[in-house]
Amino acid sequence: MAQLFVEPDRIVRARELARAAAMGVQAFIDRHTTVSIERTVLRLLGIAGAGSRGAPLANLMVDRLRDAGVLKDGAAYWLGRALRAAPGKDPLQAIERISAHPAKLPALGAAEEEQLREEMRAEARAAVRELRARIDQRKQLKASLRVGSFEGAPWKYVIVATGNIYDDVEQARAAAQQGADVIAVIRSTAQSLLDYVPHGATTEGFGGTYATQENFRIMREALDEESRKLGRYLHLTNYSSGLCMPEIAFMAAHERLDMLLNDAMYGILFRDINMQRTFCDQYFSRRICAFAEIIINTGEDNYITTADADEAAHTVIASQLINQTFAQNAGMGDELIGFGHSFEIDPAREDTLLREFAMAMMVRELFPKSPIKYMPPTKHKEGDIFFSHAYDVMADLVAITTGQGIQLLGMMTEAMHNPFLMDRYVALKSAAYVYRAARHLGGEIRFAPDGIVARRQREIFDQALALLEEVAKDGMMKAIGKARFGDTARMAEGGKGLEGVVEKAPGYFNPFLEILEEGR
Amino acid sequence: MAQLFVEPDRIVRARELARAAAMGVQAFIDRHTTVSIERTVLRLLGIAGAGSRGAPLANLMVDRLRDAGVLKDGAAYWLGRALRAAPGKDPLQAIERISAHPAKLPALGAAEEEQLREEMRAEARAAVRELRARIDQRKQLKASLRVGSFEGAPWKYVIVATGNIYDDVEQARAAAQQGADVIAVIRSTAQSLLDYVPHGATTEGFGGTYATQENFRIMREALDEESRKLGRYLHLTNYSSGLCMPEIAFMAAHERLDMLLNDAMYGILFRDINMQRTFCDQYFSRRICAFAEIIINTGEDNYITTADADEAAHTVIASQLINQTFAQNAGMGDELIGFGHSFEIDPAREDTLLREFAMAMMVRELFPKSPIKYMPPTKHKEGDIFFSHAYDVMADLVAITTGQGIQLLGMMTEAMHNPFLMDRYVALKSAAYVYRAARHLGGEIRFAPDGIVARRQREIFDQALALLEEVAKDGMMKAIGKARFGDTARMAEGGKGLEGVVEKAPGYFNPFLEILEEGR
Amino acid sequence: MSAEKEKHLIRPYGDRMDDGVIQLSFVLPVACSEQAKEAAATVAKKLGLSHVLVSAMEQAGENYSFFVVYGRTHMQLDYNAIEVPEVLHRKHGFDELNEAVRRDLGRRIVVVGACIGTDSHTTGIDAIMNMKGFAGDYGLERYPMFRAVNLGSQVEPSSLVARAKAEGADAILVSKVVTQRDVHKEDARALIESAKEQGIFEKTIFLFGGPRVDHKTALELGFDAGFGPGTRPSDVANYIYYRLLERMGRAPPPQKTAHGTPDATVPATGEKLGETL
Amino acid sequence: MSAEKEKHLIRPYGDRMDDGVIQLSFVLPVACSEQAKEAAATVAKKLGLSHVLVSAMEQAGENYSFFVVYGRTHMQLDYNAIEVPEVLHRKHGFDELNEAVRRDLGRRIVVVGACIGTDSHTTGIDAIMNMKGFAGDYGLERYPMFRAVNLGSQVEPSSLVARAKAEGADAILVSKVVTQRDVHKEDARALIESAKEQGIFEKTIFLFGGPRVDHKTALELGFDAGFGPGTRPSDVANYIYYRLLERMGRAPPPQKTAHGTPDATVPATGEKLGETL
Ligand code: B12
Ligand code: B12
Ligand SMILES: Cc1ncc(COP(=O)(O)O)c(C=O)c1O
Ligand SMILES: Cc1ncc(COP(=O)(O)O)c(C=O)c1O
Repeated sequence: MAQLFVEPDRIVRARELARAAAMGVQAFIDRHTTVSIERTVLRLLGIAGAGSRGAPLANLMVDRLRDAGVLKDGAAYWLGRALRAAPGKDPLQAIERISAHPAKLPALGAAEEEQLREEMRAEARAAVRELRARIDQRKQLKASLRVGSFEGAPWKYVIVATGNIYDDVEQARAAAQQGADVIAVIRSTAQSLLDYVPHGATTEGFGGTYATQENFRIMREALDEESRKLGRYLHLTNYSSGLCMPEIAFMAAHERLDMLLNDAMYGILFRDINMQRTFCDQYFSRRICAFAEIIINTGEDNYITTADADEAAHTVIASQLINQTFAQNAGMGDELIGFGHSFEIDPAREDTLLREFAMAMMVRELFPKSPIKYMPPTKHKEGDIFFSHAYDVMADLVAITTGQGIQLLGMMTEAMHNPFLMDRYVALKSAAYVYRAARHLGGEIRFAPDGIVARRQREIFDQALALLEEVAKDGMMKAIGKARFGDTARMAEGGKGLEGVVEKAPGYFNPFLEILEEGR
Repeated sequence: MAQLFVEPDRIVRARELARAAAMGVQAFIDRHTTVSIERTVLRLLGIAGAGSRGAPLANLMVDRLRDAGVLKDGAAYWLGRALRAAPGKDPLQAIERISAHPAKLPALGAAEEEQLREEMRAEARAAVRELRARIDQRKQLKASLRVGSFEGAPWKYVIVATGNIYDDVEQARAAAQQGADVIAVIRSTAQSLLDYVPHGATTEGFGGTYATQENFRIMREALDEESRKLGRYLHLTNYSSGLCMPEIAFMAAHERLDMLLNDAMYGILFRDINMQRTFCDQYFSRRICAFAEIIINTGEDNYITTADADEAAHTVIASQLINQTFAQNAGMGDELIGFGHSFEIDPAREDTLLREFAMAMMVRELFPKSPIKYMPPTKHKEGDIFFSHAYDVMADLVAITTGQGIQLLGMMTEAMHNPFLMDRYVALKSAAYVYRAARHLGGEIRFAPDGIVARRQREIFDQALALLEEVAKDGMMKAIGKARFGDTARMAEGGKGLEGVVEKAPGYFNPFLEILEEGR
Repeated sequence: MSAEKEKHLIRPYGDRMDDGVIQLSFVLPVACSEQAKEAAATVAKKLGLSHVLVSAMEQAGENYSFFVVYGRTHMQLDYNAIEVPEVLHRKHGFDELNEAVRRDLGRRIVVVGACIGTDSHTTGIDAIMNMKGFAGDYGLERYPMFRAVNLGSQVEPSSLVARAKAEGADAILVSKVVTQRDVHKEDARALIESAKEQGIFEKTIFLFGGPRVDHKTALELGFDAGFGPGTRPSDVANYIYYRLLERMGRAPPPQKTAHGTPDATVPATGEKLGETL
Repeated sequence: MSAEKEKHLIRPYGDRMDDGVIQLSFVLPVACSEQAKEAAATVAKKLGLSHVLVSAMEQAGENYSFFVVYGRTHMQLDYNAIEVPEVLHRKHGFDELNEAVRRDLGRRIVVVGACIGTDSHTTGIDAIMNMKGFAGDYGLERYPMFRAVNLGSQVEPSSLVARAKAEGADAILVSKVVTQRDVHKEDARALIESAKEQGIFEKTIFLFGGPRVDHKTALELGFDAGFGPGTRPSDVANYIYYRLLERMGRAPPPQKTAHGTPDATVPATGEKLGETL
């Protein structure tokens, strides 16, 4: 089993600091909403579909409300008002009508106000009940099938990314038949920067396939079928990340996805999305994940594909502790938090396997209840596919030996292209072999209490602690401004999407959030 | 470091039994000589070259003497007589002359007898001095260069086998430049069944290149050059095995080879060579190896490429203990005995990595002073080169972690063809990575004292002990007759080459053996 | 007959259907350089590939470079036009087969086998003939209705034939594992030759097996059938049984069965059965 | 000129010189079967390979088979006929280069760079431009005689050009890592276009870099030079220095130096220097 060589009191201290850092932001989050959050509320309330030029209706409505400066009251409130003002009318037109000159709109009496809210709450509850039913369907199917290759084996996670959802389905089915447990449909490059979620099925993407509700549906349907055929449950995952975290979380919940990549800081650091926006969005999206029992995968692996994996190891630990607090603040249990990290140390160095063991065991043991998400070597991958494969095999070994929960399998062609069918085949076959060959190795071996591995763990943790001290002192926003994470500095007012952040008015109304926050 | 979980007293017992078994044969060995031994003596005494139809002169002479029924006195004796009888004459003709009707030959007086023997002894000593000088050259070159990739790393052993010595040289140089430490020139299929050593350079072999003195010379010359260029010593190895064990050992010593595959039973079991013949030949060949400080590699790996590796693991241990006694009887120190075993358990099974660790650590620790020769997976190799490569990588990991001395690197194309240049490249690059990545792993981990690995070691050793009890009771020859080793039964009077075994006459004369046995 | 079949065009598949992606690796006898890399790309192009990407150029020795290359072929294959001699018989289980032999032949089938020439790879022929068998499938020795004589390895073709003649064998089982410069074909031909010389060619069934053996090659070499990697003794037992029936003019019409299922493929027996397809 | 060179014929090398051995792997959209295996062999034969050995056929999904194939090509390549645009300059060390710039240009060189389009892979451009550099080789920021402005990732081609114009840049450094469906070429062309529109094309040096970029492609796209994997900042610094000299009509004759040595290759600058070969 994985071993932890860090003194418990230091771990307690680190958790306090992480909590302190995140708490500073939570107050801000509670005072604000975003266009994406409001669009999500409208989607829950049945505003689906897209306008003539493909723009989602939810976007058209929320933009109107924001431009009219009334979004601060909550989109649900104005949808209610609009429908009252023009019963039976098309919602978009209704919203357009009132947001043309909201001032002119006669105020409602307290009773009416209250009644309107009650009606909307009733609608929201009904919608949530339906959502719950779909989520239960997913859980029932999973409960009725085998999960993973064997007890204690990491779930084999592979990527499909042809850019065409129908090719994705072909490749996903093949992967499933070869032993994959999780299918991730990689998004089209920089979808994260779109402030809307595209509509309909995708047949042309760059470096991936757009995350759309229709694509989710098509893939989930195919995986349900394969799951039943194989008697093994196939998980589906995508990205609740970028400018539309809450909406994608909602769509994912609705289309019965099992996992989502969702990180409190990734968008800020790697997509230059404004931090106020991301902090608000991550909260709402995680409230949805908590409700839908969707496992999130955090993105700390990205730090060490950018910075040097050996030097930046501690930023992974610090960030995971922060991500954990943010997730817990959003009502998520540890069993739903898939902490991300990866096997990325430059293979040209010595004792890299020991250093990876140190890190993998520490992450595993710091979050004993969580399904750790282990990523493969990528940054130092080169075109020699045979070497690349050997390198991946070492990651498989560490994954099974240290009991990682979810392993994204390395691809021998990582340095060249998105995985081909045969690349996945090769990875899945070898991973199955390594899992089998080393099945009980973790239970057999103990690392020396003062050896290279133990010392390395303490070294990393000490650095993480020092970083957290600083972050807790400076506060998250300032720390990010100092490039403390992912080697990238971002400013509180900088980045994309700030215009989508709105301070809540006193009477702000969000019936969906009310339900999600019940018993907060 | 490698761990041994077997109780010491059982190990002591096993060694006693192995000694007892081998000792039974030693008496027989001392009473007999063979055509190959006698040819070796003649070669030492300068009988090189081949006759018109390519038959080596040594063969022509020894055959005559055997046909004349006088080989029992020793070839050296008759060479002496012949040269006396016909001074200045061509040795072959001289031998032919006297062996035509040896009876007719006037007996020598005691003084003359003694003088003749003294002369031959003097010649032998002179020849041995020259041999020693060549061996010292080899040792000096090695002492002046780096050996292996780093302290504690197994020597990377690769095979060349093009069938053409000049292509072999090309491939050996390339392998050396890629990091190989040991070059094995694989012999042509079934050279082991030839009762002579072919003469000259080979350009056409099947599945390998003939082991000839000229081929040895050509390859050693190339490797000397590469060694100097790379600053790293390149070892050369071949096969002292089959019907010509002593001769090849002598040629190898003379041509400055560093290692030889040499096993007390391999020829008997896997080439159906008569056991009396092999037992005598292995003794003399090992006397030469002891003198020349040539590391032998025993062939226990072959048991588990024939029988099931999991079921027959104990035969490997038992055989190694027997091989050790035979080698010690021939004056070899443990540091010269490279015990062979291999990573051969069917990868379709579970916990194979643990079981391989158990075996590799046990062999390592049973013979702490010896350079263990670790062979790669072969039998269960199939045509999927990517899987095959992953499988080899696991063997690399076990090799570095358990401190094996010499590792024959697995080839991803093992199931198809003799290694190509690119196959070796792939193997060498990955092995270098695994050695580097896991360099100090062995020092870090301890296996649970009552875990799967520990229990597996005890299980294997118990079976080995039981087998040795039986062999010691039955005696080697009978045990082999019962197919106790390599799943193959062989009879004392069966197999090839029995006609080449001759009981020594009282006055048997072998000046070379006298030197080799000095201080026995 | 393939004329009648409608076409089924296929291409290699990498990322998207019919993209024609193929991976290559090879060594060129030149040192690494931009020129060497271009040479590697040229090799791929000369093979007719487009979108050529030299993903790796590695120094594999002073004067050798190792390359990994990806490219796309534009060739199309009509899958329906591809024919392999393959006939499917329903495969009997162990007891069932022994029973069938007793019933239909009324005597034990005699088979003699060996690994011939200088080849000493016995595991293959042992897997087929010895008690233990292969992958949990009993060997011929274990079948009450077979008499199996395994001569082991390094047997001269002529001596194998002689022994088979002496034993009055119904079938001769030949194994060859070493294939360097087609030595396996040489030895196989030699065996057929001496069978003719010793006059048992007509009345004996010849089986050829080994990791590089396939049915087609075996037929070309004058054998009745060829058996490659993964062959099970029961495949062989069934084959010999059916072949003997057939020689008695009592072959049942072969029935199609799924490949790889317990009712596994039993290789064809060339012409005669070929027609019954 | 290659006409003058005498031929140097080469072939892939596996076991014996000129045996032409090549390894292939690919997937066919059919289930495993003898027929599928034959189809795989046919693919190899259609590529012109002989001695085709299908060493693996693996079920890679219900309707897909993965194949590993070995074969031999009979093609021969005249190595001397293969030409790559590549010019070698002696490469200056860090201090030496700064000194040379001060001496020969008398001012700091200004470079502006970014990873353009939707591509957010910054590590490549950072490796070249930022202090830290790459593989122990300092980045351009570190050079006293360079002013390096790195705009980071996801920068629109036009904004990169605009900024470069504002900074009066000597050189524009463009990075593209994502290459799906040639998006890198699209973006590269867009950049050159807007440089022309904004009227700085003539007086600016354009460098294109990325893991799938090579000098040839860069030239085709209208850049001055292309830099692929493993590029070091010092290669870039030296290149820009020489290129500027050259524009001042003061380019020194390039000297041949070994590939991969510290005096590493500095890619060619297309036509002009091409002639000096
Ligand atoms: C085990 C082995 C050995 C063992 C043999 C032990 C023994 N008692 O058989 C030892 C160590 C002795 C050995 C030695 C050599 N080997 Co070897 N060996 C192998 C190895 C690793 C496995 C072969 C094996 O046992 N397979 C398992 C059996 C069950 O499979 P199979 O033979 O394919 O048999 C199945 C089918 O083919 C079929 N079948 C086979 N025969 C028949 C016959 C009939 C009638 C039927 C119906 C079916 C049938 O049914 C069987 C069950 O399904 C292979 C590599 C590999 N992984 O294939 C190399 C390999 C075969 N060996 C090879 C070589 C070159 C040699 C040597 C010549 C090397 C040397 N110079 O030292 C020597 C000399 C051997 C000789 N004189 O012939 C090469 C052959 C290259 C080639 N294609 O020509 C191989 C491929 C390794 C390599 N890549 O170099 N070898
Ligand atoms: C790290 C990485 C990431 C990180 C990037 C972190 C960061 N801050 O840059 C993260 C995780 C964010 C990421 C995300 C994605 N990635 Co990415 N990523 C990689 C990875 C693993 C390594 C790239 C790298 O850092 N190399 C190290 C640098 C130093 O090397 P380099 O870029 O080649 O640069 C050198 C030379 O090329 C040259 N150079 C480069 N630029 C320039 C410019 C100039 C002017 C000069 C002179 C020289 C020069 O000098 C540099 C030093 O020598 C590669 C796989 C691989 N191993 O190559 C995939 C890879 C590039 N990513 C890929 C993809 C598809 C993506 C995503 C689109 C996937 C998705 N949908 O999630 C996303 C989205 C990114 C986006 N919007 O563009 C694919 C691209 C496929 C293709 N060929 O189109 C790759 C190949 C992985 C794969 N097999 O799928 N990725
Ligand atoms: C948390 C997170 N979100 C998103 C992505 C994917 O990038 P993009 O935002 O471009 O879809 C990743 C990639 O690793 C990630 O870790
Ligand atoms: C001891 C020994 N001798 C010889 C050989 C090679 O076989 P052959 O005798 O055919 O050369 C081996 C092969 O593994 C061996 O282990």
